[in-house]
Amino acid sequence: MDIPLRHRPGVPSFVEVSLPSDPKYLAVVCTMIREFARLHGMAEELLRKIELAVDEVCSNVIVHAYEGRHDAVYRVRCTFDEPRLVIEVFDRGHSFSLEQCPKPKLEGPLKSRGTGGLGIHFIRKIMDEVEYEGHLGGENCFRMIKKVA
Amino acid sequence: MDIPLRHRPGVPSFVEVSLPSDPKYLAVVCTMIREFARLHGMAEELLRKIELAVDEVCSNVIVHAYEGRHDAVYRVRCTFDEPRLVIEVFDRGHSFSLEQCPKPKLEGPLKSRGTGGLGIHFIRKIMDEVEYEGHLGGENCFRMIKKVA
Amino acid sequence: MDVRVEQNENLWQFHLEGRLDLAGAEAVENAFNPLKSQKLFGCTLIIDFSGVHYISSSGLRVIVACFNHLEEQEGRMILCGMDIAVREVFDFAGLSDVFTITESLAEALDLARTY
Amino acid sequence: MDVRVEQNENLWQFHLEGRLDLAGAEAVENAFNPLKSQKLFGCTLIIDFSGVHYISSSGLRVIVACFNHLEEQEGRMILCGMDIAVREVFDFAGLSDVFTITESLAEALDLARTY
Ligand SMILES: Nc1ncnc2c1ncn2[C@@H]1O[C@H](COP(=O)(O)OP(=O)(O)O)[C@@H](O)[C@H]1O
Ligand SMILES: Nc1ncnc2c1ncn2[C@@H]1O[C@H](COP(=O)(O)OP(=O)(O)O)[C@@H](O)[C@H]1O
Repeated sequence: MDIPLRHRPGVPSFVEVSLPSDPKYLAVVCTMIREFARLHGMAEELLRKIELAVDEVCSNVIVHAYEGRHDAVYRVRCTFDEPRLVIEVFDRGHSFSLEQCPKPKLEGPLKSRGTGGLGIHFIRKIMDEVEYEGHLGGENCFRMIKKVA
Repeated sequence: MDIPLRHRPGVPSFVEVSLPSDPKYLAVVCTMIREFARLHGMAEELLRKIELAVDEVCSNVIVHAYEGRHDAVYRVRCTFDEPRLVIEVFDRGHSFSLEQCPKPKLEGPLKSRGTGGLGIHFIRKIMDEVEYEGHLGGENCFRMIKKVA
Repeated sequence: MDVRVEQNENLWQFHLEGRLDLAGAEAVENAFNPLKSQKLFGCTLIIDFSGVHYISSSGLRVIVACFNHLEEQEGRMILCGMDIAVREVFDFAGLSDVFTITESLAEALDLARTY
Repeated sequence: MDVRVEQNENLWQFHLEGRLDLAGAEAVENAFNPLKSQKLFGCTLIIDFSGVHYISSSGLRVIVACFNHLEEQEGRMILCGMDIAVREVFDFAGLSDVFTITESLAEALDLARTY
């Protein structure tokens, strides 16, 4: 087993990646954030969840913020501020209101449930804190925090 | 098997990562570049070589450009400009002369070989083109290109 | 994402291999396309996840859409070969009780025969 | 990088597990530290790579330094358990003919007994 990285004062613990809004590259950013979290000693089960949360946020940037365009650029920054893993996703597309996202129906016959809404549901279920800052014309930021102590 | 990504005109094929000059994070950048190259259809044997070349350049940035400091930042950009995979590593530390790097001795008794010089040797062996631009006070750039057609 | 399709009378098998994320979901959606022009009454559709080790909500969405389409036409769907990571995401979404899920492809084929 | 050390009379075993990159090389160097204060005449040192699937020139450097130190003191080194990726890097560096390399740990132990 690797010895998990400890936070040493003064040494920044982060990684930041910019990439095109092409769905093909989701695997690249997910693989990277997973490796970063793994280095900080997180267990496989948690790594899977963190990967899912990152993927859901980035997929929303592609589909909603950039309306499916593949040639825009977004940025993912992951910081380990022990014991908090902070993940921020920045885009320059359409903003939205996180508070006004309706909760998905998770029970009853499938037909009655409607589609969508699962992404934000997963993110909220997995992470301890979720917030969003939309900026008209500037950069939007989706921030999520997982306490891993 | 995944269908390899083809270059579509107008869609940028790149990924760019910034990270601290802590050796622990070498695995993060290597894993990411490997996944990017894998997506573009490169075979396992080539992926291993590309990973090694990236690791050697980044290790040199940490050890030589930043003299072993862990809290500086460097940047790795990987672009697929079919059929060329271009990898650039940017740092703001000491620059050097790539041309004046002596070739390592690869034969004879170990004692007589001296240590060092293997990193640049590996990089030159693996990549098709290697160049370096040093800038006093600005950013240095180590660029390497692999033709993958 | 690679999808291998097998059809034998009214039994369809979709063998998925790769990440079922937004990119993978597009590929699977394309693979499901031929179903649109078929009468699916009495058909059984097996989706074999043994080559899938990651699924996101985009992946679930395309499976759910196909399931709804089948139900309308009175066809059936069986999911099989899920590993723990994939199963977890179905659980998260409250979908594990909605679908018919078997451990192995062999069990799915057995079950299809009894319909 | 995790290093498990076993010592039995004049046989030392170092079982490495993880990436032998610049970070891993630091860990291995630390694990080799106790050797510095030992008389290594007649000793055999086995380095077991079965848990290593990646090595860079930084990893080679620490192995070479240890080899040189052993030679000076008339000790021996055996490397074992390398996979193809690791072996390739030794080949690249022209080091495969310099070291005594066996496939498995069992073979390395057998060989150590014959010294
Ligand atoms: N990054 C984003 N930019 C713009 N709108 C977003 C973004 N993320 C989420 N949304 C909005 O929130 C809704 C719910 O998102 P989500 O739970 O992921 O479900 P889905 O994407 O399947 O609709 C989306 O339909 C969209 O309207
Ligand atoms: N990014 C860099 N910044 C400054 N100097 C460098 C850099 N990369 C290489 N060098 C110089 O080139 C030499 C050869 O590098 P390399 O072949 O990797 O061997 P080693 O790092 O083992 O000495 C180094 O010793 C160093 O002097």
